[in-house]
Amino acid sequence: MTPEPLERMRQMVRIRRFEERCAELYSQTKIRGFLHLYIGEEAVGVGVMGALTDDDQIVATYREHGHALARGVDAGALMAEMFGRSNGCARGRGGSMHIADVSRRFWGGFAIVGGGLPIAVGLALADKTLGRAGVTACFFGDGATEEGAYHEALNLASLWKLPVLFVCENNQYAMGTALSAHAADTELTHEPRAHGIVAERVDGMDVVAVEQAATRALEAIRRGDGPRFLEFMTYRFRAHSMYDADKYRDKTEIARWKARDPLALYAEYLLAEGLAARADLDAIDAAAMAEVDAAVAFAEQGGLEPIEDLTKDVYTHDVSARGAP
Amino acid sequence: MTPEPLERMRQMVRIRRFEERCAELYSQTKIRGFLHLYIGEEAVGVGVMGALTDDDQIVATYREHGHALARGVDAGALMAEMFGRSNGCARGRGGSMHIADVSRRFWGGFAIVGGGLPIAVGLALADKTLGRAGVTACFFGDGATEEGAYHEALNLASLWKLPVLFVCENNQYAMGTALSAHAADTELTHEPRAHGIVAERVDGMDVVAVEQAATRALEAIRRGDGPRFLEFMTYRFRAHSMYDADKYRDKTEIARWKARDPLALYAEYLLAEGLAARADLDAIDAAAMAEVDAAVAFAEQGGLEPIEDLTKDVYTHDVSARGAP
Amino acid sequence: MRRATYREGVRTALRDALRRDPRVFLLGEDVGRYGGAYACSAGLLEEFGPERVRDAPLAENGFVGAAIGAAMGGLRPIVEIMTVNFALLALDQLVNNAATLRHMTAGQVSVPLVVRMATGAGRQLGAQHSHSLENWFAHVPGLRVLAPATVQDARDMVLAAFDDPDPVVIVENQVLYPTEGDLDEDAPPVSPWHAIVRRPGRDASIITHGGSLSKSLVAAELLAKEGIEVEVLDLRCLRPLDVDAIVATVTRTHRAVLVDESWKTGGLAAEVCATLVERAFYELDAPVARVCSVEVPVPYAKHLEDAALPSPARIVDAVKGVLHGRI
Amino acid sequence: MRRATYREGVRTALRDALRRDPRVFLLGEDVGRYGGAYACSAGLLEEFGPERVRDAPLAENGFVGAAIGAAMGGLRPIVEIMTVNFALLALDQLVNNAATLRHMTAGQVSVPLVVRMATGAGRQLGAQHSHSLENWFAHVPGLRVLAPATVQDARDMVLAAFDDPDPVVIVENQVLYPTEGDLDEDAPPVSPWHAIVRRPGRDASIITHGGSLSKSLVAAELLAKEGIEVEVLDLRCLRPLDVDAIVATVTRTHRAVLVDESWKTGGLAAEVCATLVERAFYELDAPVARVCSVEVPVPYAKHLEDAALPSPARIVDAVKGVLHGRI
Ligand SMILES: Cc1ncc(C[n+]2csc(CCOP(=O)(O)OP(=O)(O)O)c2C)c(N)n1
Ligand SMILES: Cc1ncc(C[n+]2csc(CCOP(=O)(O)OP(=O)(O)O)c2C)c(N)n1
Ligand SMILES: [Mg+2]
Ligand SMILES: [Mg+2]
Repeated sequence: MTPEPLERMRQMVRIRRFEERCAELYSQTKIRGFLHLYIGEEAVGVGVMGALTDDDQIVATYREHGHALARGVDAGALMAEMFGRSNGCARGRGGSMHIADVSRRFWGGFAIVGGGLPIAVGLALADKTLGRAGVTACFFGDGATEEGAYHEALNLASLWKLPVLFVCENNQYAMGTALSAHAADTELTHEPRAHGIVAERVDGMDVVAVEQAATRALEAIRRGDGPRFLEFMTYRFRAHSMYDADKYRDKTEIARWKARDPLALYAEYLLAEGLAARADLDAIDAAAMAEVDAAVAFAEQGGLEPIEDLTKDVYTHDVSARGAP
Repeated sequence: MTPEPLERMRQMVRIRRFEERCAELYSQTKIRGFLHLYIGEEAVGVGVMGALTDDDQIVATYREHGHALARGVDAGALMAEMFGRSNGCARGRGGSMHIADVSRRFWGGFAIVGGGLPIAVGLALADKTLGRAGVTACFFGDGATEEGAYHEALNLASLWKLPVLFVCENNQYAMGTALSAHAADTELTHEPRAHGIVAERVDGMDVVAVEQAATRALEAIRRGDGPRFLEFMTYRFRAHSMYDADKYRDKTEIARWKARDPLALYAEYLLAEGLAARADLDAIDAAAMAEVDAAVAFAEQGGLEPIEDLTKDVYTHDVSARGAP
Repeated sequence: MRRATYREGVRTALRDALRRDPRVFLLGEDVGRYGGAYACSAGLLEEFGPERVRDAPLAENGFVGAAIGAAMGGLRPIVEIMTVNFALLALDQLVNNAATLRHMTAGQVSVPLVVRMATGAGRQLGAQHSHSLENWFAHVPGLRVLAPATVQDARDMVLAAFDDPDPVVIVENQVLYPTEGDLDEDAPPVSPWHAIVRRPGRDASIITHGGSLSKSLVAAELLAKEGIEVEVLDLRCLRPLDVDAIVATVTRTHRAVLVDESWKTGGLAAEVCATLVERAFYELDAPVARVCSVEVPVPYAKHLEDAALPSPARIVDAVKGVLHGRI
Repeated sequence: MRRATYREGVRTALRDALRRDPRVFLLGEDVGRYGGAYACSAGLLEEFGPERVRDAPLAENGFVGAAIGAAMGGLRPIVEIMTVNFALLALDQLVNNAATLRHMTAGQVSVPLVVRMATGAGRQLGAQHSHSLENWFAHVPGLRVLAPATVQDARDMVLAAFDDPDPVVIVENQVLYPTEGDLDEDAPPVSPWHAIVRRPGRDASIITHGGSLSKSLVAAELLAKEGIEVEVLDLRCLRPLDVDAIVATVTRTHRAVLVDESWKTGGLAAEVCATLVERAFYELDAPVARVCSVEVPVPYAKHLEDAALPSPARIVDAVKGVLHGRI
């Protein structure tokens, strides 16, 4: 039994348990604002993160708890952030949509759809210019591909041959609008190809397939070939956000996708291949539950940022004093 | 001798002579602001306009004198507009970049690059919704294809199957930036195809080829197939605007393209095919010169819009009075 | 007359407009199948079909531009930009096209466009989802800007905007959608272009709009308990401002507190203040005070967000300030 | 010290910054091969190469966002947005990302970004190429805004902005580029964050910035011939405003005329006026007057454009108005 296979399982389970708890905490009004769950899509974040190194950069969206956890952002700091506490990763200023941990090169959730894409281009430009090895992995949804920013970012990354891994999480809905209602061409790999970017569509429910595709793409990027594009076919098992009554999707469609739950698929694979025993999986689950409990406890005990610090960090320093720099 | 072949020549010559005069008038400070000449690209505007009907709509850019003239906008009203006179087509409020004549369904020069594309989508949506026969021809440059608005407009037009003819005037430069320096993929037909739009690249120096391609595309659009895309390879013989020293282009490149002057090419063809005699061409030239002279005279004699009318037409009516609608 | 929510007020008007004129259509992200992010168009797709209640892809610049073109071409689009935060992507089309075309073509082109959007903070949505920015729209000649603060106005203003031949931006403060009020669905719309005194008073004037009206009225109640009677003026129309009404209230009370959820620097309150200086300077017995948002990207945590926004307590303090010479 | 044009002032600073720090790069449409639409970067491509003087495709939202990302990643981008009119396409990135990221991440993310852009009217460029809008940027916490009005400031402010760790927007009024003035290329930059009295006076204060400074100085000359001595304050930094300097000049003169090329409603002058009311109300002997652009999309024809913009004659009139009680 190699450690890697179980590690993938561990990460997916951590995310699932964490977010299930988030949903409960939302009902208990411990978490507020917008809350977008990643449940059902865990294989994408975990598979891609598994292929990245510490030097790589991550840009994510408002649906980024999974990415943050898989990248090693502390679950307690993440939960505390959603509680709005000063021990949160952004001291409560960001909330669910703006998780950032720069020490992990996790640059944050960007909540304007498409808004993270140009940022990723810039991070990659910095790596390339400064001769650093990093690749920037940029996550975004199918809906984001209709924004002008997407087009501009693809062109810039390709034109400047930048080390960007574009990761399209095609869960086939932009909020309540189905892919076919927002995209004239639903083959999302066509557009990056029209910008000279090699693009591949991959099963996003199979964590191993995700990781392998990401690894291949990253190799090409690290050779200096410029950006690559991966489209992962996936599905969110929950509504778009806690405000969404989810009336626009067919029950049978949801059921069909739930039958391909990435956690269940991978568990089956591990068991079938003899890579894990049932007890291993139970232990992973127990550990994840314990981690979530600890995260909640950590968040509960967090203080509130003093109101005197409200305007702290708007600027690095004050320039209005005479003689200021 | 059919009238049509000579008509194409007439239109191209009118534009050429008109704009040559514009350049002189600019030096004489009769025309001010930005002035972008179409010289060298006349075959595109003339060929496409030749294929349109009166019901069709036109959206152009800041480089739109040629399109306006070919569409039948009065040369005098056009010149007067550039003189800033009240007999100009926009009473002097628009200037060179904002020529509009709604009676000809010529909706204007749009001077924000890419800004006319969504407008064209909307005009086409109106035609389709109201059951009118029109197609909207939307002109834009190679540079515009990097703007997000371009991508958004292509998707909307294709998704909603709208009667739009996208006309890309690929003169291979966006101001001083060569196509290869602004486009990762210099095959500009790839992108519309990635949006499910049939796209074709055509010689933009051959007015007949332009007209034929436009005619074919319009037929398809009128059948209800949705938008089409034509890329015309062309070249501007002059600088980007009157402020441009044109230092970024190779002299030999310019010479190579000038050797394919659309007017000369078409004149040769007419003569070779016996469709016109030298005297016909001379007569066309003389008529064009006379028309330009008359346009200048018309402009010269125009008055100035009264300053009391400065804020007229900002709104249709005033709402601030009590009892206003 | 019945009780209804603000979102029902909007919905009623949208339905009316769709029924009244076949050229009307709704356009925006999730206005159809989903029923609108704030449920303002719930049920309308079913009644009017997908051509008249048209879901847009995520392409704010594109679909706003398309709406402008459609308006030019003879349709009457009513656009929903989900929130003002995303409207930043569409400003080129609104400012460079919608606002300029009539004048720039000497009246040849009309843009009868209505653009509705949710604005404001107060729901712990964080810095990228809590902007106000109605002052930006109010800065632009060629646009009109309406800010409904009541359920009736939420309805009336959509209809009035629809009747107007020029582009109108309607800013709907998102905290208002679930609030209730009286709604007369048959009333001929009251002119939306003028301010309304929502509470008469003599000691000072609170001048406000949109989501800040209810906070101002709460403050007025609190002050009344202490014997201070403030007049509360709801601006309603932010461009053009109802200068006469602004001057009139201050001519009655001689003191003004401006309440506005935008950031203070360069917010709408600054313009109201300048208007008072230009038109009612000698009526002022004390400096005008502004109660606006603190100059910070709105934070997520509730206590921080609350501290960043205008509140009844801050308004009460400001009124006492202008009454007692403190500012 | 030498005579130089404003564009040379900018260019000198860009060259200095590029030489000083290998992390600096220029980014914008036509900044390289073309040398900049206003020739501010002419010659720099040749000196520093295409990676450090980087031509951008026409994609304002994209390349401004990329610059923000590059700044986050350790570079020091100096972006040129050809004109503010096109900056409308990039406002999402500037307002939702550049301005929020530091606060929203509790200081984890820095965005040391400089964005320069040409602004203003006066060159018969018509409604889509004549915006001011510096008041919009000045409204946004997280951004700083500089408006160089002199050749020296054109240089100094680029360098100071570059030294600042936060995003700075520099608005360069396009009529200034060919104007000449003194330039000391070796001077340590004067703090750009404070206003400067460009002409002392006792009878009234003209408070202005950018392209309106020279018009204000001309008006001051004309008034001096009639024995009226006005003080002219150049704001220089539009966010944060130098409140102390604004208060100080009016404390000396007791009358103020605000000159600003933006449209009057909600323009920068409104904020200066509100600042005066809040901080110097009892110093004011007359209502403050504003000389701003007329509320119209700027027309092409010269006589109409001239009539739409602030002019020395209008400033003179306004000063006489505040002196004689007319407004
Ligand atoms: C520019 C912009 N427009 C609209 C929204 C509101 N919104 C948030 S998420 C979302 C759907 C995005 O869909 P997709 O990109 O497929 O990502 P998913 O949520 O499916 O992961 C919308 C419309 C937004 N945040 N930003
Ligand atoms: C959004 C925007 N950015 C920049 C400009 C300045 N500009 C005007 S024309 C032009 C080049 C456009 O090139 P292209 O689209 O190829 O058209 P061409 O001028 O070659 O006909 C530029 C950069 C503008 N008008 N709008
Ligand atoms: Mg999706
Ligand atoms: Mg071109």
